[in-house]
Amino acid sequence: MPEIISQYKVKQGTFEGPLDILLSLIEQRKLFVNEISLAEVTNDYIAYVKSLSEENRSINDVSYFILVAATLILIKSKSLLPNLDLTIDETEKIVDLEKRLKIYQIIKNASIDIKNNFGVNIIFTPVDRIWSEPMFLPDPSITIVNVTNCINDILKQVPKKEAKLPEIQIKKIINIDQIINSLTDRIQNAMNISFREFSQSHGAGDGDEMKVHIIVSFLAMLELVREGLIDVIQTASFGDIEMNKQVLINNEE
Amino acid sequence: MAIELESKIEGLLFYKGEDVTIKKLAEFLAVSEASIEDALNKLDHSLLARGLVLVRKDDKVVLGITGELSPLIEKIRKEEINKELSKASLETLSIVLYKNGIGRSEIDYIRGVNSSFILRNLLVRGLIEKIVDSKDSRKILYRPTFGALSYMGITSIKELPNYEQVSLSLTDVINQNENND
Amino acid sequence: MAIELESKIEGLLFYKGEDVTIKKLAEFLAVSEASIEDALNKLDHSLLARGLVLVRKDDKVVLGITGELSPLIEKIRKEEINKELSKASLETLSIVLYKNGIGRSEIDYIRGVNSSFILRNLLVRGLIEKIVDSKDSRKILYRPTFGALSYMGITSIKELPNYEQVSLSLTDVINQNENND
Repeated sequence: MPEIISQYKVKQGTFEGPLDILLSLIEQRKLFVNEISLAEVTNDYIAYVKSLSEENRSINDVSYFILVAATLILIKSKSLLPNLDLTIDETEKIVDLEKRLKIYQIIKNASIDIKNNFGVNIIFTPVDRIWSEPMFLPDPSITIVNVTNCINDILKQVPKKEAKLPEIQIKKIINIDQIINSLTDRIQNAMNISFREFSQSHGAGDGDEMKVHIIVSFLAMLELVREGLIDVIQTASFGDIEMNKQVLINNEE
Repeated sequence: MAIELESKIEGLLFYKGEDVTIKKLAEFLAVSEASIEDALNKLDHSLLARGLVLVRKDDKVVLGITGELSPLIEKIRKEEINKELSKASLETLSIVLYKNGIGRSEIDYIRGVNSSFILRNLLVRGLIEKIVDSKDSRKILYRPTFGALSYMGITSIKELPNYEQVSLSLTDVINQNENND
Repeated sequence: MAIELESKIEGLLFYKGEDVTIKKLAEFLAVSEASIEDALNKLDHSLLARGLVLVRKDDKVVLGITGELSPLIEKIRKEEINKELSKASLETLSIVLYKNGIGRSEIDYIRGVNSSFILRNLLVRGLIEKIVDSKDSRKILYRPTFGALSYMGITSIKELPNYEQVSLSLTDVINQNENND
């Protein structure tokens, strides 16, 4: 079944986080928060995340969006491939995302009332009021040494500008487009390639990097599925996903 | 005729002009905390339809000017009042208001993003404050300040819009998952 | 239900904490002076047996604490005087010393918490004083008093260790905040 181009365009404006955009996609469709609605909005969500990484948005921010995307892809894969076995860990992640979204929805709705009441009828306290003339009341702790120590501690604790270097490193790892291109190349060269093999072939180093890598590969793969370039077949015996060049390319768009 | 306890409290809070703990009131007035609680209820009642209100939060009270006079006070105030709340601040403040005592990791979990920058912002604006978790002294919790209640024009957390309902549904959702485990 | 004029006066006088002329009250509340006089009588009456009293002198009024509470207030005042300076107060004083002429929001930003009450405490103790910003008359700035400096054994803030350098770093921090907005 070819994917229909979504009629639910992500509204302009920034979203506070992955749950914000996710909830907005579900609410646009007037759906309840559950696995079915989550599967339904997955493609739009991924399109949004893709547009995020194209923007000059902080990579730190984007990584939060990608983490949620990973769970969404699990949900989507489950709905596309009914015999897909999920690990306990994966199932928990799905339940957890649903729960978080429900909490977020409650807060989001409550926050509308907060916004409408905030600063409307302020109960003032007389903070600025001072009785009688000030009386000079020093304290033995006021010494040059103490004051100097104090100010040095304060300067140490003051928030620093975000360091730029680590961001660039992460950026290299999670450029979705790069991975899509590489995936397309790989498919053209080989008829069959296992997803696990693919995600490993990028030779990511430590565990965290690896995790992000798998997520991004998965994302990229799903994107290709949507564009009708490849088929995703679940082979039960290996518990892995095989990717084949789609025999019939029915849609050039 | 001896002056009533509630009038003494009124005078004391009037003098202080800032929040005072129930414990401190009991100490100053040499009565039990229970008597203070009792007198506070009377004071609260006697302030109805007056220019002043009693704001209560946790174990503290403060005397404030009724929200109906807000436009008047704003007019005579020298400093400007920042009523702006960004989307992120609003979201985070709402969580802290309805959960009244929540750690940063839980806030991050609910929002799905890192909240440290926003939390600092709310601290600076005096809308939330840090406290040490009574159950775990290593853990820092955030809760709303008197300032937050003031901005909302309410005299207690329970007066938050749909407080009961929102708290209940939050608890429901949170427990729901635990049953699934 | 509209709030009564006497309650408005009560709230206003509570906020001000200083004597206000009848004329000024009439102006603030956009009513005639006769109405104010009338409302003051009502307020006076409603304050009977309460903790507060209305004190009238010539054409001025002020809200005060009933004389019966004088011993209590004296006790609180003594305690306040003997109270040692908190860590937060010393921290705030250090900032005002090193950044002479700094606004409240800047102090709040540097400290990462709201400083309203701390500043009030330092003002009451005569350690800092308010000045009006020469660039913006709506803005209030804080600077250390001579008393504070001489207590530390210096005659000018420039005698503080690394004054120039620290002052510059503080300015940097403040500018960084403004750029973020």
